[in-house]
Amino acid sequence: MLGLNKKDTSLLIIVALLTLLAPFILNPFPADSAMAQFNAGYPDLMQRFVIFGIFAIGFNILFGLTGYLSFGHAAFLGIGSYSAVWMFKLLSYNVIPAIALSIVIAGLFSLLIGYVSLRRSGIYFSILTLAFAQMSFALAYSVLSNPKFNLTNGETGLQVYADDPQIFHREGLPDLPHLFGLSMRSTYTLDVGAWSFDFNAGYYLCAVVMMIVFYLAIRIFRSPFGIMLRAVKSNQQRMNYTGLNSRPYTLAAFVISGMYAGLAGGLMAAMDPLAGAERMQWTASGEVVLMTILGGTGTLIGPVLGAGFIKYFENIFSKINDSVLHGWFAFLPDGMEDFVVAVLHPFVGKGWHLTLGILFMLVVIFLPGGLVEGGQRLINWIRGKRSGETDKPSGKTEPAE
Amino acid sequence: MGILEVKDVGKRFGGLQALSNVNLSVKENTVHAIIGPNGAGKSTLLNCLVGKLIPDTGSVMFDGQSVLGRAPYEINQMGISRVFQTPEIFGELTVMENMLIPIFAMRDGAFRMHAYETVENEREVIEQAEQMLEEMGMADKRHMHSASLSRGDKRRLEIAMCLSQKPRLLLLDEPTAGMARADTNNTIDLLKQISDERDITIAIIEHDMHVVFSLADRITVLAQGTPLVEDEPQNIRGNPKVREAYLGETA
Amino acid sequence: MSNKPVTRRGVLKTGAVAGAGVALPTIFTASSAAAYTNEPTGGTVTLGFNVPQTGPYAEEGNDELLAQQLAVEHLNGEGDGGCLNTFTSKALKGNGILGKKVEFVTGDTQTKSDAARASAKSMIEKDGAIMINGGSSSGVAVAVQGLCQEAGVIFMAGLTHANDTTGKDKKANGFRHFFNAYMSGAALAPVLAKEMGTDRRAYHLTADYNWGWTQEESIVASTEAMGWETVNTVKTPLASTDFSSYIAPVLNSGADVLVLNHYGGNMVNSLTNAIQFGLLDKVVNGKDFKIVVPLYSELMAAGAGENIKGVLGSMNWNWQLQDEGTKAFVKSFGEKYGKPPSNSAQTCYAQVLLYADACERAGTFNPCGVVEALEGFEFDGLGNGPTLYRADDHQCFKDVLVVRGNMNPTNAYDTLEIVEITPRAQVEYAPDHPMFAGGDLGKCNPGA
Amino acid sequence: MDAILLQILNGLDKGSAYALIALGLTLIFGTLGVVNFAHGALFMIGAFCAVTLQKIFSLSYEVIDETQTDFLGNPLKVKTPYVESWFGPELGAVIIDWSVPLAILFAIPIMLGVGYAMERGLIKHFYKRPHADQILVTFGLAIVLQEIVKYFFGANPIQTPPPAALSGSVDLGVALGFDPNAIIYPIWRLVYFLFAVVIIGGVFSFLQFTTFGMVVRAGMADRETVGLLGINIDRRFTIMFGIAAAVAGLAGVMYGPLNPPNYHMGMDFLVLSFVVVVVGGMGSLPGAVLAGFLLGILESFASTTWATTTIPGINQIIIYLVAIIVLLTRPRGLMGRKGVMEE
Repeated sequence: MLGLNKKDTSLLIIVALLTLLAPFILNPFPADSAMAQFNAGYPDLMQRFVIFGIFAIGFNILFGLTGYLSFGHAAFLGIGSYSAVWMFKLLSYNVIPAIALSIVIAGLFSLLIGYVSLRRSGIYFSILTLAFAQMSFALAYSVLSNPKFNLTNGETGLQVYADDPQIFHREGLPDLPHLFGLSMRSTYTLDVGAWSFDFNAGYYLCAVVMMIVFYLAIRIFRSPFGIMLRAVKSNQQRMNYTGLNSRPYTLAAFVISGMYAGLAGGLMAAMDPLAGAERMQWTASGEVVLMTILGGTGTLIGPVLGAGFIKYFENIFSKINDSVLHGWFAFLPDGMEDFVVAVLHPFVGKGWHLTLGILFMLVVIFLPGGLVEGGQRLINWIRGKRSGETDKPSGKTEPAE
Repeated sequence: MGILEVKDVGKRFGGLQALSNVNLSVKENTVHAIIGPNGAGKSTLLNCLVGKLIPDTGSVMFDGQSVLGRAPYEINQMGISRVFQTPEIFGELTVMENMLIPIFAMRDGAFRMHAYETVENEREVIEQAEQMLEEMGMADKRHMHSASLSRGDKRRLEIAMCLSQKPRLLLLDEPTAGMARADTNNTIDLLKQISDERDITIAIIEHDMHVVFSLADRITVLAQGTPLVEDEPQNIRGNPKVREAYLGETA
Repeated sequence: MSNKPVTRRGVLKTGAVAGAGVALPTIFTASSAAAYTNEPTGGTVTLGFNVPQTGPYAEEGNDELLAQQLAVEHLNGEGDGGCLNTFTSKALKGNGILGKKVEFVTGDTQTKSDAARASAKSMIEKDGAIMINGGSSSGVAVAVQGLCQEAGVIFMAGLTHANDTTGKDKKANGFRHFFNAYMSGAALAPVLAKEMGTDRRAYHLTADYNWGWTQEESIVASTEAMGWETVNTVKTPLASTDFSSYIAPVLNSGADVLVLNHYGGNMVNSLTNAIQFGLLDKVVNGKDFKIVVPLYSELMAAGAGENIKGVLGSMNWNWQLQDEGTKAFVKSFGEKYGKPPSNSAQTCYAQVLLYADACERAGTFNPCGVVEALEGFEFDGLGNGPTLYRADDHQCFKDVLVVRGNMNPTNAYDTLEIVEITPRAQVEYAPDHPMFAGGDLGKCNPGA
Repeated sequence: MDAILLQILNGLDKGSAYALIALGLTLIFGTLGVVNFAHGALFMIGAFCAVTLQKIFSLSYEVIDETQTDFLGNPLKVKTPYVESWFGPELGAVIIDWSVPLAILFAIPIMLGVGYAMERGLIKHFYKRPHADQILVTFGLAIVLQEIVKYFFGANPIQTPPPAALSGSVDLGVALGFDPNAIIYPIWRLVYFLFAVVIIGGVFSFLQFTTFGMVVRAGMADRETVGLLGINIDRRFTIMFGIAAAVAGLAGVMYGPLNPPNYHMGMDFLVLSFVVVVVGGMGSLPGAVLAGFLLGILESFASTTWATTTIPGINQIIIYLVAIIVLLTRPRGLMGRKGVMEE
């Protein structure tokens, strides 16, 4: 289907089902139960899962296929967001021109930065990209937000003001990002017994976009171009002596992943029309690296899983405070309750970083292929297959999923 | 006029004159060997031919066109393929994928953004690759990860990749270095077969006399960066200058 | 309007009731059930406390959180009631707000605009929070204030000192209790004149982002108005951890006062560096060299340790004040947590009480009702003396403290001493003051 | 002139910290081929060794003094450190005063131990793994270490003052013939620079003049060959990891009095130290030191008023700008070796 083989088609269908049904899947617990704390099916977080998924899919096209580890991809995300908000400020709150411009501008910047950075390889390349991104961040945070020439609005983040031109804005259109009048914030809530599910317009826009770019990523992975990118990672020497110029291939991959990042940034602004400079900081670049490795470098679905994993911890674990803990363990005798809460306390709420750090280590120690490998092992274990040779990618002209 | 003409090539690294006054002519459809003791400048010469190094003086012409100043991939596109001393293949890719890459390179040139096509639909390319694997006796290994091939098979794969581009000149850099006797003999047989069956010129750089005398139609002996003799194999065998160069090295 | 922001909690409760008896799905759209965002329909109302729990301001955030929890206790009639006993408005009864028990959820701003908006959205969308309170930087405050305006909930800002929060970026749904950079300048200038004279030459080091600039602008304006000369203003990168290269040229510049427009870790390090370079031991232009830190906080003072001795600055509030409101609050806080509260804790505590009181007086949780109740509200008894929530820009006007690093602290908590309580009249300004120009409150947004 | 001298001093001082951290980082790259994102955390742990020792020295017993009151009006508890009661008030006070320099002795075994444990317990298993995995695991470790420190010491910076004798500043300018107040420089910053020079010198002479060091250097150049010679190079590399950790830790111990330590100080230095190492050139120890001082000095000059008025924001980006220029003109940094971390 759609020019994909059977295996990829089923992968695409699974991803499509998971994203479309996410409001159900992510809200497995009744809204009033103690476990509702673990529900992730509210619009903001669902949007984040998908947007960071797009970011990571794009990053993986560069890093997973060519092996070039960029430490500055957050810059393109930030540039995408700034472009989108500028579209909101100048034209209107319609998300289409905003997202389109964010892809184009991020593409242009990645062409420029990629052209320069790709003159070097290995860690030298990583540091060049890091340097460009950190410069962008520093300038966006301060110099480019000075009152005379305020391009980024610095610390607060770029936002739309009432006195902005918005030349295409008309009466009756929402004062928030919208798709031809459909506000990105509009949400339809479905209640089934004790359960409650949110269907948010913005989320579904992101989900559709993600399915499209996921499909494109599969096409890239399975294309001759994709093989060339993997050849770059495997052996550049052989590649050059085989009559292939590796530079434009890596640059193309860099620009594609930069455009994915720009798209993610544009969507982020479309969901919430404020672009903060922090999303360009090195920690944000590092985050997408971690997402990709954590999920499974070079696999199609891995980066999306990694993105979901990190965002889940950031948004869910950070909100578990002591009173929530006491609520959960209220059934225990008092002394026991306090003890359990005291033991868990360092790992949740303000300690969510600690839990995340520990999980990073556990995953990379025990699952060298990331979460995807964990999934494969689980499936193999369920199927009762013998492990070993069958795990090794074989009989395929594509990388393992 | 040979297909490859090297004229007055010189190359200096700091205080070391690695090559001087190298003149060499490789005739079409022959096997030409370049031999010499360690440090004679064989590898430097090879690197000058494929674009990795640019000589300080002289010229290198392939089929009437200069290769100097061109990048390795451009020289390859002119019709020169190179086999490395240790097999250089795409270790993380399957044998089949390894085969596809040179064929794509031949068909599409140094760069093409064919990102939306699917490899599986490239029937013609796949057929060519399969045929080449068949000819090289590796068809049953097409789905293996190439990194897990034996050393001999890696060499075979690398040669297959080069041949699939139908090069006019195949450059081999000590193709049997570090191989066991049996593997060496297999490789000799393979190369013999290739030179007999195909319309191809082979230039081979080699240390091992056994290999050279089994294969070469013509031999150039290099010593201290400059050609000592160029002749047919039977004449090289008894040449006192060659003996001296080699004995001098062992002494 | 058919497109409404998320209004979850109210729907959910109604939905649960409706769906309880039947197995068939009961479907509601958001707009049909609620009059405004997150209208509480059950016996409880949920407040969202959005404070930095990770990153450099984690301690500040922790203190704010403790104060907010204390406020919830007092609202629910637990503990000793704290400032409910001293507050001039007697609408609060200690039975929650409008009879509903107060619950709270917490989020981590990480002191980043993006993360703060994410956690605020999560509290609004997922937990049904009807008000967001807290924070420890102006960037975050402005970002979250904008979000609350769009979502239709009330934002009660925590620590935010930049003029823009109630200036260029003011919003109808947002309220600031904390003082601002202009007030710091207005309060400090007379004290500086008295202590250091009117012919000083000042050298500014300023954190290179919005808050730093507005504070520098305010202090420069107020000190120059009384005769000081500004020798130089130098911007320092936010990411700086070492300020030696900015401090070193100060002595040579002919300046005799150093103004550090820094906050948090920046301020701790730049002050430490300035002391290392021996600035306070020097005599320049025949006068003793002085350092001024316009915005002080207790946690920064603790971090700076010995170095703050004798250094002047301003604060919103200090636990050493002797009015009844302060005493009641410090007593409750101190007895519960074993330490005195910081000034950002006091702001957050007061903001929770002010919000609850406004709901009671308005008789509704509807943000527009709350806005109306808070606008122009005059009160006392929360620790800052007589206070006005000005209707024009939602800024609180109250006395401002000028403090000095204590030369002989007797314990870990009296590191700062109050020099002067600058009366409210002296720090007031017109709503259209140029430093605050350009913004528009807009209309209150109830969401649904 | 005096302004230039002053900024050179500042640059050397900043450079000292950069060089020390980068030195350890590049040792680990060079010997073990591991990308250690936890190196900043080691620097931070070093600083907290000093904090801990200071806390240990100030462990005290309480006596209730009825004549004074605390902030709630209760009788004040007066604290007396045990150290003062054991060694007498005077010697005790001296010990407390000198806690930072004493922490060097305290930190060396701790940092060697931490380094050894890290290498044997974790890093060892990652030699053959891709760099990406090394980054993930060491980054995870860095977060864990910093969160642990935060749990025990809080997020606020903690003052670790230098000994009274070494605090304050000296007027270097007068000795050089400048006007008084022209070049005032804090004593502890001079101490820090000298300390860095001693440590760097120590590491270099250790590698240069001891058999152990020669083997390590040979191993850095060609690990396989040295391994084939029957030398247990792994063991030596483990020890080098411990030494690298100790260098970072000592840099941290001595850094405390300059800027009070906090739990995230390691992360603040992490990216910077990578830039320093790469600008110096991967696998080059002299390169790391050279780049550390170079970037320190350039950063200082970029923060002068003259520089920031000429190019607004130059102080924000100078380090990265220099990194880009160096890497584009010299492919392997200032002194990098070919083939190290280039694939």
